[in-house]
Amino acid sequence: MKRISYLIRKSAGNIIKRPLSGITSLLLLLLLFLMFDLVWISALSVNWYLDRLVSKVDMEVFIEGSLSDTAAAVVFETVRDLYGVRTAEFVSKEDARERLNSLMGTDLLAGLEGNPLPRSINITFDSPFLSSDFLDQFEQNLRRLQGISEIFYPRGQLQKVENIRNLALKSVIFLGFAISLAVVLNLLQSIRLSAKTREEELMQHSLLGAGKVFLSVPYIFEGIFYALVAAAVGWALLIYASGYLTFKNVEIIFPTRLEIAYFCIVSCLIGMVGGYAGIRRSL
Amino acid sequence: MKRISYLIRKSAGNIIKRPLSGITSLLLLLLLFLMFDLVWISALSVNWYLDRLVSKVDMEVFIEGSLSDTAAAVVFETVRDLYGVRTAEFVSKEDARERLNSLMGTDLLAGLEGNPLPRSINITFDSPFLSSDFLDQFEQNLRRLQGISEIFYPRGQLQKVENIRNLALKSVIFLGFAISLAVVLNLLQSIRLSAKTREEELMQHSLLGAGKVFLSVPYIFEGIFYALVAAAVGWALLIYASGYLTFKNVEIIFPTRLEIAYFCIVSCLIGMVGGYAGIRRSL
Amino acid sequence: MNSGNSIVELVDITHTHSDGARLFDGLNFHLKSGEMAVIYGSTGIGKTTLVELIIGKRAPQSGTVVVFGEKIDPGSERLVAKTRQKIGGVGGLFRPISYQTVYENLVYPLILRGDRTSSCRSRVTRVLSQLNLIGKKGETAGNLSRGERILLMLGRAIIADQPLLLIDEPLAGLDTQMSSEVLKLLHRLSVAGHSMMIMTTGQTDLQVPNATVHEIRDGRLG
Amino acid sequence: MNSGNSIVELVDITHTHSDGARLFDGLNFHLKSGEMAVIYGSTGIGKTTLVELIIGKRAPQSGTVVVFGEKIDPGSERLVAKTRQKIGGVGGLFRPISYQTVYENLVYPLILRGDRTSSCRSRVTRVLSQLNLIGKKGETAGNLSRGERILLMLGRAIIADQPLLLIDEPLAGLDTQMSSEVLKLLHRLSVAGHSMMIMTTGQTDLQVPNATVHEIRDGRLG
Ligand SMILES: Nc1ncnc2c1ncn2[C@@H]1O[C@H](COP(=O)(O)OP(=O)(O)OP(=O)(O)O)[C@@H](O)[C@H]1O
Ligand SMILES: Nc1ncnc2c1ncn2[C@@H]1O[C@H](COP(=O)(O)OP(=O)(O)OP(=O)(O)O)[C@@H](O)[C@H]1O
Ligand SMILES: [Mg+2]
Ligand SMILES: [Mg+2]
Repeated sequence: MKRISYLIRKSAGNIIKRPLSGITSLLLLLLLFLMFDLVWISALSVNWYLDRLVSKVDMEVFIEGSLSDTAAAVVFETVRDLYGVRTAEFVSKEDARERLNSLMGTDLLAGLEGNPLPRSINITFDSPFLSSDFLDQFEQNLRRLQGISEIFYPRGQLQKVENIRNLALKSVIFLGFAISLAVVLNLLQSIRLSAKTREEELMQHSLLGAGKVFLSVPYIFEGIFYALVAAAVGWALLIYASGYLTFKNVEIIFPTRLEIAYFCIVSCLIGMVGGYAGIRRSL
Repeated sequence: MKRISYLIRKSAGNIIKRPLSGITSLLLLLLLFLMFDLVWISALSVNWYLDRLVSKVDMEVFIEGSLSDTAAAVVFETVRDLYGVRTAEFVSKEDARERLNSLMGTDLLAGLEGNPLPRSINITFDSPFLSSDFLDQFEQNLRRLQGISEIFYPRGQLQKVENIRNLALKSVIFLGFAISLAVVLNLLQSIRLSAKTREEELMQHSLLGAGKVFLSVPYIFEGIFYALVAAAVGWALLIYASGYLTFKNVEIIFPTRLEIAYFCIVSCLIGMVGGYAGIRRSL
Repeated sequence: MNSGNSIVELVDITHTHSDGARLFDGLNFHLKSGEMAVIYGSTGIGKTTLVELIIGKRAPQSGTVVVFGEKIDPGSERLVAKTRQKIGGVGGLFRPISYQTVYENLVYPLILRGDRTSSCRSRVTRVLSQLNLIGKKGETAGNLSRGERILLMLGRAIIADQPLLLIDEPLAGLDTQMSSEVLKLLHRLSVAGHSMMIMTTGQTDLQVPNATVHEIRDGRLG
Repeated sequence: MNSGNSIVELVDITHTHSDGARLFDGLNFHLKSGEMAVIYGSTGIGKTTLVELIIGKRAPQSGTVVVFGEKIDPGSERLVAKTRQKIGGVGGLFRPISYQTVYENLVYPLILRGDRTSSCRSRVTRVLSQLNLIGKKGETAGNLSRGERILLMLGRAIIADQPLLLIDEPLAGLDTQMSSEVLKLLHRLSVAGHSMMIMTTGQTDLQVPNATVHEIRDGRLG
């Protein structure tokens, strides 16, 4: 019997010969991984939702009434070329009046002589720049330009979104860390239980001169097996379930396949660490 | 040595004599309980936030221009006395004009003769009635009254909130169930490990005629101990941490002390079940 | 057959192991109260299996095992546990708990009976000095020599004070001095009224006065 | 002192146990290659402790243990593991794995050596028939009788083919027929070139030709 094939058969035997313990270990890990996956999915989905909310944010820059149209055009061009601007639209007095009319449904200014509405520039931004910090800075830069009377943008809303994003990020980091720790500890306990039931064997085999590495390989395999199966089954279940679940107003964002593959690889590593930690003290 | 005092000392010994395993078990349970607590807190907080959002929902009922003021007053009184209504405010043509003015900052209707704005009734509801179903029903009832031209309320927003509440409820139930299962399985494994290291003892003691109950009591105690300590420490940590954390725009709602006490009692029961399940197969 | 003072009654026991080895074939045996029976037979003949039948760790394929007037059936946990409290033993299944101290090994039967701490202490100490093991009181049982381990198990039988003792190969690996010490103890236990079954391969070295001697042969006890 | 053909060299070993019992006090012992040494001494004298010193399970308080020319130090895992591969044993620490079958117990040394499955099978089967244990091949070791267990461990020593065998009380609890069988096996192993240390309490029943006999007394080996 070649040593490698023995090690593989031994690892399989360790799992199969105690099916109830194996299933308990797997189920526990599966639950933990499912939680981790859900946290990940939630984080992606919340992020996507907040991105969508923020992408509608724009800035309204009002131009002083005293400024000549040519000067206003210069201001517009300057603004349009500023760093971070995606689109800039010039809203003339007539445009503004039309907008108000379509908003109100009737020409409220019909009785008035002249047009009291100001000219303005409507700016949208590239998504990386849609932060309250950048827009603050941008506003201050604009204020240095001449001929600008007022600047409006939904600063409060933006900050609220940023706060939520921050809170979500902290929660995800905390939960991810806690769950990962739980996974390692749990693997450690499963493997320790597995090793404990084979104490006699470990002792006799070490008396026969089996090295620590040779003795621990089956347990490390066992750890990897549990972690990998739990991780893969977890994602399979979620992807399967997502076909049946649809939510109004909420889009569920999954990690990409590559990310899931990386996740499974990392699970293997965690399985290895847990397996090694579990067997170590029994040697 | 009295039997009871022996059992208590034995339970304590089981935990203390394998401090590393004990700490691993406790840490694992603590992490799981923390997750459960966080899920609970999040559910309460989200609920509170959504309640606050919804509490601002009101209904605007417009009265036909052709209706006489006395008839309008009768309509108002009918509406005010409808089931579920908290406040009802009559908005006369003048009130409406003032509101528009204060909204726009200037009297836009200055040039017009007469007042084109309609009379309306502004209704708020008692919180249990702030559901899209009830308001739908309410709207239909109103439409049966004569003299009502239009009814506005933020149906979409309400439904969105209801969807989110629904999703949150489902998530909480799923997570709560998954974590509880994980807690039981985890206790089972911890106790099984503890019993496994004492296999010789269980065998010899049963040869000496110790009954299954007497043999399993220390392990059930051990399970209860882990569960109770993890539950209590979890809440203690969270309550302590909440003193240091404050979030803008987000209020964190904790369960009441009574609820936490119940939670700890339920943890004890779970500890009992896990302990019993863990020792059962070793007897 | 259920004579009033029979402690162990084995009636028409037939037992075949999973590998097809026929051990017992209509075996009958009665142990009277206070009797000391030496049962000998070569290795693998089924002595330890006999002990396992009596304590209900194994059920015979046919025949009945009656101990203290109760029919032993490994299925009924409660009855087996109740009967076991009256059965002590040395060797075979009856081993010291290797990771516990000598004291902890000895005190358990007293705890089970619900004795008070102080009386437990003095009783264990008394037995330990009887056995010349007092110096090993705090030693882990796994560190004891083979001889000390047999003494320890005898001590447990003395403390548990069970009316029936099943003793599997008490002299295995003991020197002559220790052997005679163990035999003296066994004799003393017998005089104190304990019924005993002593299993051994070589009948020669077990010279106990008043013992009835039985041989297992051809699946029967003669 | 490191004569070329010394397998075990114990030099000035002093050992006191945690409970204050002074076991060895300047003990010296040399086992020559191919030698068969019978070491006797009463129970609790330290025979099993001697085995533990040689396989590096315990370190002496002073003195050196050299096995196969390597100084044994329980601290250096690698060296101990390497030396252990050359040391086999029966009894004491060397026990069958109770929940594994006889076959599984025997095949492990071959697996460790990296033998192919088919050659493992035939080798184990051959040894089992030598030992008259072929019928027990698939039996769980925990179900074996005491005698069969000793045969099993001798079989493991034969298969592992270790140059040094430490045999702790090989005849404990065996009947005369099984004893002579074991002695024959030991003799055959000695003839095959294995060096051996046999520990026993009663020197009398261990009549092996060509064996050197040593007694542990007063903490020394005579
Ligand atoms: N559960 C079992 N399944 C199959 N065979 C078994 C089982 N238990 C024991 N045996 C076999 O039954 C025989 C009797 O074993 P037992 O231990 O009763 O012998 P023994 O008389 O006590 O021998 P020794 O004096 O060597 O201890 C042995 O050959 C053993 O291998
Ligand atoms: N770690 C330890 N700490 C304290 N005392 C110990 C330890 N290990 C063994 N002893 C004691 O040392 C003595 C020698 O034990 P050992 O097992 O070597 O005796 P032995 O010669 O093999 O006896 P036997 O023939 O009965 O097996 C015993 O009294 C035992 O209790
Ligand atoms: Mg036996
Ligand atoms: Mg010994």
